[in-house]
Amino acid sequence: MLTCTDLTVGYGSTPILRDIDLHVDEGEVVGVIGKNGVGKTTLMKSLVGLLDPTDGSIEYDGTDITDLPTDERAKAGIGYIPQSRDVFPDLTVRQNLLVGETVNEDVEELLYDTVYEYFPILEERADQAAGSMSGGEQQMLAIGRALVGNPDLLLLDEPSEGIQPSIVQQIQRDIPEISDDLGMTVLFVEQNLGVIQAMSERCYAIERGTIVDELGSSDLTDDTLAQFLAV
Amino acid sequence: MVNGINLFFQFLDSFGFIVLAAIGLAVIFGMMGVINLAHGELIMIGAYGTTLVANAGAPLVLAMAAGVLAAAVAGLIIERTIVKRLYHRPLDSMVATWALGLALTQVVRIIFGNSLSGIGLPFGAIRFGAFSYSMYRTVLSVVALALLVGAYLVFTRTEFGIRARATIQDADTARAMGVDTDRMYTSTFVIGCALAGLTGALYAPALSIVPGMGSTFLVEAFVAVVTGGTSVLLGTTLAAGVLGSADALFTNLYGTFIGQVAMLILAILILRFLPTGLSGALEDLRERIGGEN
Amino acid sequence: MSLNLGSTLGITVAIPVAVAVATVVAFVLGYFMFYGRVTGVFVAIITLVTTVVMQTFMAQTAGSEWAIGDVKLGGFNGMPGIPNVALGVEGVSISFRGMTFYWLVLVLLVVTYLGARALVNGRFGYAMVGVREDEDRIEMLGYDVRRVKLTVFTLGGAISGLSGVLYASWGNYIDPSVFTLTFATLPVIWVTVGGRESLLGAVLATVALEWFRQQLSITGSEFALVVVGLLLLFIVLVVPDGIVPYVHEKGLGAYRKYTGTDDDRPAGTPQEEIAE
Amino acid sequence: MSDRLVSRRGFLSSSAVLAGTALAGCSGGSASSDDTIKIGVLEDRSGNFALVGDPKHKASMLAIEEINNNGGIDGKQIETFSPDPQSDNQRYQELASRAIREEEVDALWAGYSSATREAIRPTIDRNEQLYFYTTQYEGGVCDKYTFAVGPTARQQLGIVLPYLREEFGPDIYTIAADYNFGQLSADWVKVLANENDANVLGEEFIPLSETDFSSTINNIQEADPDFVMSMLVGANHTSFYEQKASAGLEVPIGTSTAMAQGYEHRRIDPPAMANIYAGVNYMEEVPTDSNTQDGGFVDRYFEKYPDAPYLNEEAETNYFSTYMYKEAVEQAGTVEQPEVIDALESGISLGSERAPEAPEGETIELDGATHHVDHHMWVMRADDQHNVEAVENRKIPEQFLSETVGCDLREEVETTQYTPVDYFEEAQ
Repeated sequence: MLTCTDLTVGYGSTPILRDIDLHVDEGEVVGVIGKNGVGKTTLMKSLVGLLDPTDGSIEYDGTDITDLPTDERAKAGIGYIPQSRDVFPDLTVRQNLLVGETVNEDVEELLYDTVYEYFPILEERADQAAGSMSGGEQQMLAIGRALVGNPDLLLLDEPSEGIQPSIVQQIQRDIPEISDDLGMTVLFVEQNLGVIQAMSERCYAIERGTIVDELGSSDLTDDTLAQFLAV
Repeated sequence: MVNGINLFFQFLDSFGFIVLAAIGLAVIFGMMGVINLAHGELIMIGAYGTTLVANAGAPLVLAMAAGVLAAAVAGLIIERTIVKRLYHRPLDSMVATWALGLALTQVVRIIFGNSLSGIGLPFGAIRFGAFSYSMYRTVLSVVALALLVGAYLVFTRTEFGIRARATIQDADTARAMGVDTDRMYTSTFVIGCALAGLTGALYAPALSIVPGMGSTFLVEAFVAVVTGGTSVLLGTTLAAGVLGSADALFTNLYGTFIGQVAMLILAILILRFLPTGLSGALEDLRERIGGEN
Repeated sequence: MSLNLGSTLGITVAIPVAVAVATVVAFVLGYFMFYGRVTGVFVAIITLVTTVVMQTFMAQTAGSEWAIGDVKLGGFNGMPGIPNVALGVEGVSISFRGMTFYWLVLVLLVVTYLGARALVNGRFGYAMVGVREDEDRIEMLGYDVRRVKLTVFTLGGAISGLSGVLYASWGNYIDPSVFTLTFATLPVIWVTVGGRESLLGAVLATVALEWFRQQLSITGSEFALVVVGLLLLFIVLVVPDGIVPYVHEKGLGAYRKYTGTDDDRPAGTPQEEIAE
Repeated sequence: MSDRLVSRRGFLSSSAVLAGTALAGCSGGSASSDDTIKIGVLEDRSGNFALVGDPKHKASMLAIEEINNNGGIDGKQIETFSPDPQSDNQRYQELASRAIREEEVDALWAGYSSATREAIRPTIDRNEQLYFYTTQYEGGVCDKYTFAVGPTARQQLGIVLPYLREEFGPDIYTIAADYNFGQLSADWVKVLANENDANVLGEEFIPLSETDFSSTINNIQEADPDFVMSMLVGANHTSFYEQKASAGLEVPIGTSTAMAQGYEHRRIDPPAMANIYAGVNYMEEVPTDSNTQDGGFVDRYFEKYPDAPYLNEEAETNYFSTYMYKEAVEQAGTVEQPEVIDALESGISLGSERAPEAPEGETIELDGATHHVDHHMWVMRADDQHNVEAVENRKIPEQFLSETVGCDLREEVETTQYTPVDYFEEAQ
């Protein structure tokens, strides 16, 4: 589904990511773990095309998308949930979801029903300005916005960051379920141990801009993970 | 002495003029953060298009459509070749559009000479007792209001408008949602230019058609955009209402000069005491009232 | 300003007074804007609007009721008979005209340039660069962004006031066209062309552009304004940082290549960015 | 940056000499070689005033070409220095300075607006440069080096106001551009109303930037005058005529500004200019032989400039003043400016045996004392098809400086502009 080969990204001459090799199969839920500042968000941004790699390639669904513009990647079926949610604050909830409709242009049916089923609050608050909702609600909206277009691949950037625990619980329960239901592939970056354990089938550990280890589902113990995370 | 009917018609005139002067500029500035100093020249292009086509014998409405089209095409070319490269450099975009306006005015002068023969004002007059008013200019204020409502609906009710606003608020995220933000910018800029063209088209029968005619609109346009504040369309409406009232009232009482001065002084006061402009102040007020309930 | 004070001593006194008036006006306007938390392009628009308001007002002052002392403001026709710049007291004085005026302006330019350069290279220069690069961060470092901006703006007003004195006495005349949009935009153009972050660039670009514009107008060609417009567009699009930094960089690059030395200074130190 | 910058007329202010500044100056002799005469023509061909400035430039060029083709002035061909000041006063200041110091022109024609004239007059006076200002203007400039040869407000209003007073009645409403020209013209309306037993019911000054005249139209309707005097100026104010027509205001309008300069009757759709009476010394339609006959002024102008839109009032002034200069140089026998000024002050008239007729009338005279021209004035009326006909004409001398002020530049060197406020009670 998604393959990165020798991916190198940087500002100026200092690379932030070096030689990233990574692979996600269709239907998998894969995590990328690491401490603050190791390059997790940079990885996500280069996968959606907001940052241009200086070297290496990204292959998605059998085609090379390294040079594809961001919006074309979305239309090809990559849904993205940015790190700090980044909902459009002055648009209403409903309008935010509408913007997400352009994700995955191959899909005929939009997933409003599914979104409202998992996150009923989005239907209740349809006409509220997104900027006036709480962090957790905004996270649900960001997820809903990426979901309505029924993407084939969902990229999640630290879904648990700055959100009340009950909603984190809900998200870590819902995402794998949605992935199962829809056959959706998920790649997420995270440093919350609980979320990683709850969601990943396997994960990559990243340190100072490069992948240092790959952990199977049996390796996701507190002790193993702790060496890669700031716990 | 204040005559109520006179005052009303003068207010309509003022309101229409301010709205039409500002709306194209407001859309481009408010949605894209670009200060388009070639705004006046786009108005001029709209007026020239209209006048040339009308002088060739076409009906006025068709001529106006041609004027709008001319400005829109000019806008498209300007966006693709110049403004596109300057989205992250607002000051440079000011310099570039100023330079463009300078060149455009002179190019039009070289091609079409120092003036075009005008087209008469249609519709005739409305009479109340000893007083009469140009029907056409009264119609313009209605058109201005309709434009505001139309633009409001486009930017809040249509998919295009919502995507355009999403692009303005967070271009990266919008792009990641599959929005072709380049096209949104282009479309928004072209719409702004088309609106400027429409202003030129509508005022073509009422003004002298000369290459520098666009500058007539600049003061009102900028003052309205600045005092209107963050929320573009609401801001333009409020600014035109408030400034138009001041202009009409003081013009009526003390003459045109005092009318203009009153309008400008009011604008300065608004800027000082309402840093977010009229629309920002209204939103704050609404929030405060909402908060108490 | 200097018209009311006819004597040489009067003119000598009028110059600092005129500069002070400009400084105070800049201070008040700056205070309104920066302490009203006006930011970004709104500052640009407000200054533009201010100048246009001044133009509208001054152009209407044709009536005899508009006068300061015995001097009529003169409306659109402006104020003729502005005396030459003169220094000294009655009997012992210098009046500047023709070449002497030229030398006076040149000396003032050099002094202003050196002063500005000293300023940007000093501690305050770092604060200014900080404000330009990242307001939030410099604020967290304990600088008062509003005060830095207001100081710079007021200083700019003072320098503008001086140039206004020189301009008016150069032509012995001043009229409201100095408040037009064109007049207000020109300095922005000069600075953009020269390089916004370069003091020397601003000076060189001003001289070069004005010379070029004047030459074009002497040709009497109808294409003069088109050429000026297209030239500016070209510069903004192709040399975004301005010509002087561009040439400097290219020149430096060529020099380094030639001598084989590497640039090991960190890029973007304040002195280099502002004061080249 | 050496001697070249300082002209032979380089006039050093006394204090500069006091300062001991060594300026090489007063070299004497003209830069143009002895067998040519150099004339500076600074007229706007771009910018705001191009509409009125361009015909001025063209007419100067026509006169110069004619003179050169007929053997020049005393056998000398005329060279020109004719940049485009782009309607920009700063540009005018630079170019006037350059014309005087570097080009060393023997005579200078420059500028449309009063503001431009005032901007360059300090430079003119300092360098004692012979200068022709050819626009119709508010009047009152008494300046040793300036020949303000266009008609003054008093001359223009002086023909049209009495005519309208007779035709329509005594009640006048004045609308004027809110700057010096408009204010002073409005003062002249009051003076002339007083002289002609008429009353000014009201007056209104309108900013040059204004394009909305609805309140003005209402004010006129409220005052209900017998006729309106309009001294509106510029492209923005042109919309008044369209708007008053559209609002159905049908009162007769007298003007010193519309039609003759910016040819509104050709540019605006009829019948907006119907019943407008212009007091002018010239417009293309003036029915004199030298103007309209075959091979007359109009023919010659459009033969040289077939695409020109109109031949306006100022163009004629540029044209005949070039001939006046020719007369003066030939009379003086030199291009040295003090001598030429003396010759001009001796009273040059066109239409005498040696000179051609002036297109505005058979003979016109330059008044040596005031440097103004006793013009042949016309009242021109537009009908509802915008055809223009002459309804009145007579010779009107410059009166203000000669009779009221008593300016005599042959006796006393001055560089003053006088205003009616100081001389007429009713203007205050």
